[in-house]
Formats: sequence, structure tokens, C-alpha cells
Amino acid sequence: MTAGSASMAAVAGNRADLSAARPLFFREQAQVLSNATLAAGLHELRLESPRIASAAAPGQFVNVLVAEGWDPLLRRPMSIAGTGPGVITLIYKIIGRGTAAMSTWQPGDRADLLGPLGRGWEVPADGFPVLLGGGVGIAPILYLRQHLAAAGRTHHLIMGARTIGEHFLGHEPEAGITLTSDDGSVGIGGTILDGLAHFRESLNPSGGPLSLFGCGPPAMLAGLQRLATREDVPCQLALEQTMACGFGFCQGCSVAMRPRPEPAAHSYRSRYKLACIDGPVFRAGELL
Amino acid sequence: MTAGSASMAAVAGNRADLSAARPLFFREQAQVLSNATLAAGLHELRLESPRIASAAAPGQFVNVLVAEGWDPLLRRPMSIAGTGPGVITLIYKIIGRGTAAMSTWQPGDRADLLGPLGRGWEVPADGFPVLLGGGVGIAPILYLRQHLAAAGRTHHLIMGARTIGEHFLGHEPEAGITLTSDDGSVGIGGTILDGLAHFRESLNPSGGPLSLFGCGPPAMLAGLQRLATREDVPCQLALEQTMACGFGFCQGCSVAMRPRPEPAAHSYRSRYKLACIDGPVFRAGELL
Amino acid sequence: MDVSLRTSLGSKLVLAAPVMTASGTFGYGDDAPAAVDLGALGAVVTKSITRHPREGHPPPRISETPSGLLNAIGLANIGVDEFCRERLPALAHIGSVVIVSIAGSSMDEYAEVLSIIEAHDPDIGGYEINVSCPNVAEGGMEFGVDCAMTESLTRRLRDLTGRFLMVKLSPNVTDIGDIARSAEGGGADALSAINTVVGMDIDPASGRPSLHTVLGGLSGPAIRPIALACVYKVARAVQIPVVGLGGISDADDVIRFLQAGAAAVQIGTANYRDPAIAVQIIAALRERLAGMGLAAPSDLPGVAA
Amino acid sequence: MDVSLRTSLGSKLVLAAPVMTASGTFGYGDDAPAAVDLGALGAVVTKSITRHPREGHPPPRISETPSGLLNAIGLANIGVDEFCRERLPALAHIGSVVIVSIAGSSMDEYAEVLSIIEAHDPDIGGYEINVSCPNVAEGGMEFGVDCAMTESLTRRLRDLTGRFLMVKLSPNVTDIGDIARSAEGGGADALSAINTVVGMDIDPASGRPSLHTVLGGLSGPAIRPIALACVYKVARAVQIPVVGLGGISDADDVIRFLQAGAAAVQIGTANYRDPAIAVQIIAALRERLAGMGLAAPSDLPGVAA
Ligand SMILES: Cc1cc2nc3c(=O)[nH]c(=O)nc-3n(C[C@H](O)[C@H](O)[C@H](O)COP(=O)(O)OP(=O)(O)OC[C@H]3O[C@@H](n4cnc5c(N)ncnc54)[C@H](O)[C@@H]3O)c2cc1C
Ligand SMILES: Cc1cc2nc3c(=O)[nH]c(=O)nc-3n(C[C@H](O)[C@H](O)[C@H](O)COP(=O)(O)OP(=O)(O)OC[C@H]3O[C@@H](n4cnc5c(N)ncnc54)[C@H](O)[C@@H]3O)c2cc1C
Ligand SMILES: Cc1cc2nc3c(=O)[nH]c(=O)nc-3n(C[C@H](O)[C@H](O)[C@H](O)COP(=O)(O)O)c2cc1C
Ligand SMILES: Cc1cc2nc3c(=O)[nH]c(=O)nc-3n(C[C@H](O)[C@H](O)[C@H](O)COP(=O)(O)O)c2cc1C
Ligand code: FES
Ligand code: FES
Repeated sequence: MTAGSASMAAVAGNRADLSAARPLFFREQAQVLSNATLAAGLHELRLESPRIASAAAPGQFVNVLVAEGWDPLLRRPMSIAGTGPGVITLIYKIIGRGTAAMSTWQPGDRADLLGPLGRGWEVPADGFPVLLGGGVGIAPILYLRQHLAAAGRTHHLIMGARTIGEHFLGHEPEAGITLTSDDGSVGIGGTILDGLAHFRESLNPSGGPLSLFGCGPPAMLAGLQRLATREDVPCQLALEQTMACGFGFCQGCSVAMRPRPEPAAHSYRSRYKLACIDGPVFRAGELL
Repeated sequence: MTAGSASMAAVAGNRADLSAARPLFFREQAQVLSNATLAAGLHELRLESPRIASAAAPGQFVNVLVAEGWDPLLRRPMSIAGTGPGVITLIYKIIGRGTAAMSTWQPGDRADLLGPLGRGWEVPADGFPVLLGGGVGIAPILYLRQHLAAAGRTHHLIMGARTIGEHFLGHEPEAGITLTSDDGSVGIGGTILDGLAHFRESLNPSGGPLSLFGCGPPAMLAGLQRLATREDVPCQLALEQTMACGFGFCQGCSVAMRPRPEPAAHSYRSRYKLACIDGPVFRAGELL
Repeated sequence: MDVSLRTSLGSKLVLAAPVMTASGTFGYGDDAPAAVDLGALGAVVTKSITRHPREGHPPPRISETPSGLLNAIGLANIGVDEFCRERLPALAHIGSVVIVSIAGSSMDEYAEVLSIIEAHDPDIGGYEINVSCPNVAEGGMEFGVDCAMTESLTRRLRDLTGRFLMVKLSPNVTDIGDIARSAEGGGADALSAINTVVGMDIDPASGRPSLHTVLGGLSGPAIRPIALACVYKVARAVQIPVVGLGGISDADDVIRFLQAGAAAVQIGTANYRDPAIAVQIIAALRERLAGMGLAAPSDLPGVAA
Repeated sequence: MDVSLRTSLGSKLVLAAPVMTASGTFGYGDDAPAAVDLGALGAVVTKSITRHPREGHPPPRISETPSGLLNAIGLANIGVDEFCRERLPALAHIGSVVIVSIAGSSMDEYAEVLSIIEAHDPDIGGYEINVSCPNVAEGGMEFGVDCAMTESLTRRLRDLTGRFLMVKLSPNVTDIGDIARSAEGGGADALSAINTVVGMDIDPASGRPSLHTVLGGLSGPAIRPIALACVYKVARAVQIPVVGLGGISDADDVIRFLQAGAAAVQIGTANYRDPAIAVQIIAALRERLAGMGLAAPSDLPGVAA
């Protein structure tokens, strides 16, 4: 068993590189407020986690302890899907034992979290933000949307799923929400990329500059990356790399980078970056 | 995860020796009916487990799966404390992770059991049965008591604990129940052996032949064994030996036997017997 | 998709399924619980048999560790005479192939045990040689950690039987591939890997070792990655079939070992959770292969592919 | 009862507590989270440093197994030049003893790394030599699996420094006691055991190995019994202090290793659950010893007692 800690232990984070400030993260015993089905296969977990809630930024994640015993051994990284006063929201899909354990949590239970972790989205001043979330990849996208909405910045959200039952918002393109479904049961039939193409043709026919933010399955991210590179559109992608620690200690979450001409300050982190402290958000152009 | 099985799979047991009949045991997904505190540190779990309930005999046990994952790995053996129609009762104490997990079970949950396992009490026709249960060792004693009561056989129950709060019956020597407490807060002050001495002096002054049945902590069992040997009183003891399987496959639950003059049929099981199929109930005289 | 689980381990042995029960975790074969459908099993490997009955080690003999089990049973068994007299006749009728595991503390003892069984011309599938036994003559060094001893023991037994002869390898060596090649060189028909990993535990409250013998053998899911690495190395070192074991607990685990290069597998510690688990795993394996559109386990791509 | 956790490892090194963080699981020491009270730690062992910066292996580099973690990081590190330039100065002020872990693919590389650090006359506690590296000159065989290589590597480094020199042993050998004696013979001041156990996993759905390098190193609670057995054997083989590690996750585990013969321990994989875990374990250890009425860890009875 991990040695018990006080309910909130401040832990200053590892620095991403020597020049960057050292981010703070916390170990917090968060109280479960609700844990409910959001849509087919998607669960929403609301947690009272004041330290993490007040320090978090869109695109960051928490690392969730899912077992008292030693099997499974590792925490499970989960993007923060939104915050409220003292509260964070996670959206998760059951894919194995850890997420299955999470789905049994009841209001009042305690969840042992480390966070907020990682480097989140950068929101450039120019370009119209188009937010693209596929499947459970919607979580960091929704948090970014909350942030943009609070800042009064107009944007467009494109959400993809296989079928209507997996959606929890309505298809309202004029209100800034486009849904796509593989089976055509709601919104645009096809993938997120079809949704993006449709958006560009019908809602952004003038071709004004866009700024893309994507999270979702590998095929979607690869498609976005190709498009962004081909058309030179600014694009950030949030990756889900397997992690052992989440705070830069294990070097396990390496992400291959496109070779760069100039010599890097840390040559050992030029070819591979670490998803947990250099990411999970990367610019599409720097990824291999 | 253990491969799922039908809710009841009949599994014929390993034979204790070549001449014995092959006992049957079952893997049963028992439904939790209740799980409540019985006394300080003691919990009572009632399970709907029809196959096991109808096959069980006093002194037998079930082997309880306490984890979905692989840690902890082994089932936990628990004596059957009583049966009702389709129902078995367990009495347990939280001493580690497995029993802690059991304590979280709610009515309606399923418990994965193997049982009934082991060789239980033999009730000889002669001798006045005195049942001695110390602490959580009370479980197999209570089941024997249920059996004797149903058969209309008079007997006396002596229960020991450290203090009054750990008792859940009343001290009623005339009604066949003597309690002992280390701190003298209820019944006879002292150990179970003091209770037995008191019983023999005050309730059985004629010195009629007794038949002792004991289960409890090692020191209590050792004391009973010494007394039984010294005074040549028939005495059976239920042991709690660490077990990996509970049905004779692992050879892990060995119990050292008193050397016997005559050559044993299975010489490899003369020096050590297996608690799970030769016991858990042994005659005090055969134990080392 | 019709899935066939029939598996040959070389020319001498054909199994109904590539899943057996491991030595020391499933009795002698004839004493298996009646409701375990032995006919569905690829084979049952018996408890290791020695020349004379063995009492085994004093308690405590077992202890639980994270996702693992430590044991020091000490080869408690009925001895070859009683085995031949009372068990062998029944074993012909249990509906499953029986592989007899043999152990000894000298080459002579192994040879004697095997010869005594051979003399009964038994209806068995063959032998598994448990070389993880201390060689008393050589000062207690295990047969299975030394190439020369492994090779000469294998050759000695090879000369005594034409039946299927499988050598069970110890993981407690610097280079398991070397030992594997020695057993192959000695004439083994197949190799099984792995036996338990040397381990130890202590009860922190009392300070006492949790096994009477202090050191014991670790088994169960904890060692699965170690076993898988051993099987992968052994399969690359030899031409003969490899039988994988170590922590296998479900059909996914079986697939992992087959992909690492095993031709078949054994289930050990998992039997303790449910004596029918091997039968259930075989059914689940059939389903998984069908779901993957494969006709046979051999259609699984190896990790090199 | 006043408990003192002060621990000497021979004459050259005194620790505030017998608990350090393990190499590769806690960064370089100066980059530890601010709220980890480094002053409470016995020591921080740095990530292994090589002559040149290393990118490490391509992903995937880690994979979870039952109660265990497989890794193949490939010694990703900043290299000795940057280490000396940018880290070493800060390490004098972190409040904890720093032990620098050194790795290489040839004896010359180890020697060069150590010499470069020595040339800075750094304020460090000493060195830990990671011998679980393939020796390129010898065809990729690990230094740590061969007695002669272990002894000559140790002697070579011994001649280059008067500081505390600890050799970290690999468990992937037939006889860890032999290797331990070789390192002692080469002049090591202490030994640490164990590095990771060779392991492998496969994703059964895709059939792909779960690490890019196929084989990796297993750590975490799954290997604790293996590590404990190694420490027990090493402590019986040598006279110098032994530092135990492998799966240690709480104060009970620390007590287990101390009782098996370790003079101190390291915490590795458990740091990934909480970077402050080693500090918490030290506090819990103090409480446990007080509860047992012991004044110091050295009062714990050994298993032989
Ligand atoms: C930075 C980050 C943010 C994340 N945010 C979210 C989120 O908001 N919501 C959410 O549902 N999930 C998210 N994930 C993924 C989530 O961590 C995994 O789904 C989770 O760890 C699975 O745990 P498990 O025990 O249920 O499954 P396991 O039993 O660990 O795995 C089951 C199967 O899924 C595979 N798998 C495990 N993890 C991943 C992964 N990260 N990517 C692809 N395959 C995997 C395994 O190899 C295995 O085959 C995020 C991951 C990262 C790294
Ligand atoms: C035939 C049989 C019948 C039993 N009947 C009952 C019963 O009716 N009620 C009940 O509460 N318990 C009973 N037990 C004991 C019960 O099995 C253990 O308490 C249980 O396995 C502990 O599991 P755990 O995971 O909670 O503790 P663990 O985490 O496994 O152990 C915690 C500590 O207790 C020690 N320990 C574990 N098992 C035992 C044991 N059997 N004896 C002594 N020390 C042990 C461990 O070594 C460890 O130090 C019985 C045991 C046997 C063999
Ligand atoms: C309690 C126990 C007893 C064992 N006895 C034997 C034995 O007699 N002969 C043998 O070759 N292996 C024996 N083994 C080893 C197993 O056959 C197997 O090699 C090992 O446990 C690894 O597989 P597993 O993890 O599936 O159990 C025994 C294992 C256990 C746990
Ligand atoms: C991700 C990871 C990276 C490691 N890197 C190193 C290293 O660079 N040098 C080294 O000597 N040991 C390294 N190790 C091994 C650990 O220091 C330790 O010996 C091993 O993990 C066993 O201890 P544990 O079970 O407590 O983790 C590493 C272990 C892990 C898990
Ligand atoms: S997850 Fe450990 S370094 Fe990124
Ligand atoms: S517990 Fe396995 S033989 Fe008794």
C-alpha cells in the first residue's frame, strides 16, 4: 500500500527544462461527488479536489490511483474535462481494470489523485479556434472550450463518435457545435475530418485562418497532423501515451519528434520528448 | 482474472486417501444477504449459497475469492459458522487485505466460493460435548452447536474473548453457555481453559466423560491439547493453517503429526497431514 | 470459423489442446476432481515422482507475495513404487494424456525412477524431467543450472525410453538458452519453461522467514513476464518444441506464450483458484482464436513477425 | 523510545536514514519536487550517467504487468558533461547525500565518466556502478553477469576514486553470491541489489511485444521476493554492507530487507505512485521501530537469529 499521506500534500513538480518554472502539483484525496453515465460508453466523474481545481489549466491531466493493492500497479492518467469551484470533472471510458474500478466509485468515496500534471493547450491570439474531440478524447477539448467560453472567445466544437448514442450534446452548427457519426445517425456522417471539411466549406467559406486543437484516437490525430502539415494550419494535439509516473521521473512516456536542424539544448530530449512534462499537448508540426 | 464459470460448477473433490469416498465441492457465486458487525472485531456474513449449504457439515470451510485482480492471489479459507435453507453464515475478523475487502461487500454483491471443503468434526456417541471457541475460532464451534442442537444432544459451549464487547452471546451457564474474558468484564475471568476448569468443577462435578471440541488461537489449542493428552480426554481441534488451494492440490497446508509406531499406508502423509483434506479438524492426540 | 486446438509436440505426442496442467499443481491425474473434464485437457503433468516416498519440508511451506506464491513443498510425493502400483493403472483411463514428472537428487535416482515406470510399459504420453532439484553428489548444485549436467542427465534418460521426453528448465540461470541447447543436445523431444523463480519472504512482525526453508520458489502472475522472456529466448535457441508456463491465468496469457514461441502451455498456480480453470481457459482460447479468424493456435503470428 | 535512523555504510558514508531513492526512478536529485523533503532521505541515487547524452530507446518503453512494471528506457540521460556543468553544482545544496550512478558500454566509458566527475571534486556521497549494461566490446554480454568483468571493472574504478564506491548487482545470474564476491574483491565499499529482472510482455490483441526492445527489465512489488532472496544470499557472501532494493513499497518491506541482511534500502518503482513516498516510508519506519521498542534499524534481528 502506498504510505498514507495527509489529504493534501503539496508536491512541487519536476521542471520541464532548466529555464522553465517548476510547476506545482498535489497529491489530493478527492471526494467523489457524482459518477454517472454521460453517453453510451462514456462516464463522467465529478470530484471535489480544491487544490487541483484551482491550479489546473486546460489540457492538463490528473493521475488517478485505481487500486489499494499492487495490481494494477500504476496510476491512470485522465485529462481534466472541466473545473468548477473546488471541483474537477473527468470523462472516462471503461477499457480495462483500472477504469472498471473507477466506475464502481460512489459519491462520498475518496479518489487519490496527483495533479494537475502536464503542459496544456497554448491559445494563440490569432486564428479561429476549432476544437476537435473524438470519442473519449473529448475531455481536454471540453475543458479548453470552457476556458474559451469564459474568455468570451468564439470558437467551433466538432465532436466525433461512432453513433448517436455515444453523443451527449446536440448537433447545432449555428451554435458552434458540429457532431459527426460514423454511421450517419446524427450530424455529419463520417469522421471528425469530414466534420472539419464540412465546417470549412459551409461555416468558414471565406477561409479565414484557423487554429486547430485535437484529441482523439490515433487515426484521427494522424489525419489532423497530415492536414495541418499539408495546409500549414496551426494545430495542437493532445496525446495519450502510456505513463508510469506522469511527472517526468520514469522517462517512459517518450514521444518521437520530427528531427530538427538546430542542436537542442537537451540533446537527449530532442529526438524523444516526454508526454507527461513536455506534453501531453504538442504542436502537430513537431511530432514525427 | 479467473476465467468466468457458470454460477455453479460441480467439482468433485480430491480424495483424502484411497479408501475414502471422493467428497464433492462446488464453485458457487453466492449472493450476499447481509454483512454486519456481530461484536467488536467480528463480522457476520450471510450468503445465499444453496449448493454449498446443502452439502456442508460442521467443521468444513469455504474458500473465498477476495480479489478480482491478482493481488491478493489466493482465496481465503473461512469456516462455515452455520447453515439455513440455501444459506451459509461466515464469521470473520479483519486482519489483512482479504478480510478488509470482504468487509466492503454489500447485500446483493456476489461472492465467489469453493466449498464445502475439508473434513469436519466427528461426533462420537459417548461423552458429553463441550464446545470451546476462542475469538474468531467460534465459527466452526457455532456450526457444531447448531448440529448438536438439531439432533437434540445436550452440550456446553464455552466462548472466550478478551473483553465483554467481543462477545455476542450472554453468559448463561445453566443454559449451556459459559463466557470467559481476559479482563473479567463478563463471565469467568481468564482464558477458555479457566472456563473449562470452572465447568468441570461446578457443572460437571461428577466427572462424567467429556468430549472436547476446540477452535481458537494457537495458545488455546496448545493448552487444550496438553490437557487432553494429560488427562486422556477425547478432543478434536480445528486448525487454521495457511492454504493455497484448500482441496489437496498444493501440499502447502501441511500439519506435523506425532510419530506413529505402525507404518502408514501413505508414508508421505504420515509425518505431515494436509489441513485442507485430512483436516482442518484433527484429534488432539495425533498432532505433534 | 472452426478452430482446431490439436497440437503435436514433435512426432511422438499429439495433444487435444495446447494446454496442460503443471507438475505439482494438479495432483497425480487420477485424483482430479470429477467435474474437471480431463478429456478437454491437452495433458496432465503429474506431481514429480521420486524413488522413495518423500514427506516434504516442515511447515510453513507456502506464503503469498504480490501477485505471487512462494512455495517450498520439498517434493512431497508417494514415491515411484506406490505410484506404479496404485496410480499408473488408473491413469490409462482418465481421458487425458498423462505426462509423468520425474525428480531425483542424483542421476541414478532419475534413471531408476524412469526405468521402474518403463518396466510397467505404461499407457502414458511421456515424461517431464524436473531438473530443478539439488544434485546431492555435486554438493547440492541444481542439475538445471549446469549445461554439462543437464546434457548428460538428458542423454542418460533418453537412452532409457523411446517415449516423449521433455526437460523442464529452471529460470535461475544466467543464460537459459545455453541450458536449453544442452537439453536438446542430450536428446530431449521438447523443453518446458519455467520452473519457479528463487524467492524469499519475511514476516516483518516476527522477523521470521515465511518459509521453513527460508528460500523457496516463486510462481503465479508475478513471474509471467520473466517466464515469457525465458520462453522467447529458449524458442530462439532450439529447434524442438517449447512448452511455456509461469503465471498463466487466462486465454490472453496463453496467447502471449504461443506468440513468444511456445507450442503449448501449462497452467500451474491458477489451478488453486479453481481446479477447472485449465478447462475454462481452453474453451476461452477456442473462442478467442475464432474471434481472431484463426483456424489453429499455430496461425498466431509470432512476435518476430 | 527514541529511534535513530543514522546508518553508516562502511567508513566512508553516513546516511540520515537507511532509505534512498533508486537510480532511474527519481531524476538527478536537483530536479526533485520541492515538497519532497530531501533532507529526510538517506540519499538520492541519480539516473545513470553515461559519457555522452543518450536519447534512449524508441517507444513503447514501459508496460504494466501483474504487480510489476517492465521498462526499456535505454539509459536516456543528459551525459556526463552536461551533468557536471548544469547539475553537479546544484547537487551540493539539495540537503541530501547524492550518489551518482554511472553506466557505460565499455570499461573505458565507465572510467571516463567517473574521472570527469572526479575532476570536478564534487560534493557527493560517492558512486553506484550500474553493471547491468551490455559490454559492447565483449559482444554485448552484460558486465554484471560475469565475475571476471565485474571484478576488473570494479578495480579499475576503485583506482580512480577514494570515494564510496557501490556496485549494483544484476539478479539475472546463476549465482549472485559469486558476482558479489567479485565486486568485493575488486574493492567495492558496498553492494546494491537488485537491478531489474529480465522480462517481456506481449499485447495479446495485436501480438506485438509491449516494449520496442522486446525484452526489458521487471521492477515493482512482483519482484520483491526475488530481490529479498538475492539480498539474503549476497549478505551471506560478502563482508561489506549491502543495500537492498526491488519492489520496496512500505515500511514493512524495508524491515523485510533489513532483516534479510541489508544495511539500507532503495525505493524505485514506488516513487511513481507518489514522489514523496520514500520520505513517508522513513517516517513510518521510525514509528514501526519505536513500536517494536527498538532504538535503531540495526537492532532488528536478522532472519538467521
Ligand atoms: C495524458 C492522458 C490523458 C488521458 N485522458 C483520458 C481521459 O480523459 N479519459 C479516458 O477515458 N482516458 C484517458 N486516457 C487514457 C487512460 O489513461 C486509459 O484508458 C487508462 O489508463 C486505461 O486503464 P485501464 O486499467 O482501464 O486499462 P488497462 O487494463 O490498462 O488497458 C486495457 C487495454 O488498453 C490499452 N491501453 C491502456 N492505456 C492506453 C492508452 N493510454 N492508450 C491506448 N491504449 C491504452 C492497454 O494496452 C490494454 O490493451 C488518457 C491518457 C493519457 C496518457
Ligand atoms: C480452515 C480455515 C478456517 C478459517 N476460518 C476462519 C473463520 O471462520 N473466520 C476468520 O476470520 N478467519 C478464519 N480463518 C483464517 C482466515 O483464513 C485468515 O484470517 C485470512 O486468510 C486472512 O486474510 P487477509 O487477507 O485478511 O490477511 P492477510 O493479509 O493474508 O494476512 C495478514 C496477517 O495475518 C497472517 N495470517 C494470514 N492467515 C492466517 C491464518 N490462517 N492464521 C494466522 N495468521 C494468518 C498473515 O501472515 C499476515 O501476517 C480460517 C483459516 C483456515 C485455514
Ligand atoms: C505448490 C507448488 C508445487 C510445485 N511442485 C512442482 C513439482 O513437483 N515439480 C515441478 O516440476 N514443478 C513444480 N512446481 C512448479 C510448477 O509446475 C510451475 O513450473 C511453476 O509454478 C510456474 O508456473 P505457474 O506460475 O503457472 O504456477 C510447483 C509449483 C507450486 C506452486
Ligand atoms: C523506469 C526505470 C528506469 C530505471 N533506470 C535505471 C538506471 O538508469 N540505472 C540503474 O542502475 N537502475 C535503473 N532502474 C532500476 C532501479 O533502480 C531498480 O534497481 C529496480 O527498478 C528495482 O527496484 P524497484 O522494484 O523498487 O523499482 C530503473 C528502473 C525503472 C523502473
Ligand atoms: S510518465 Fe514518467 S516520465 Fe512521463
Ligand atoms: S491447501 Fe493446498 S493442499 Fe491443502
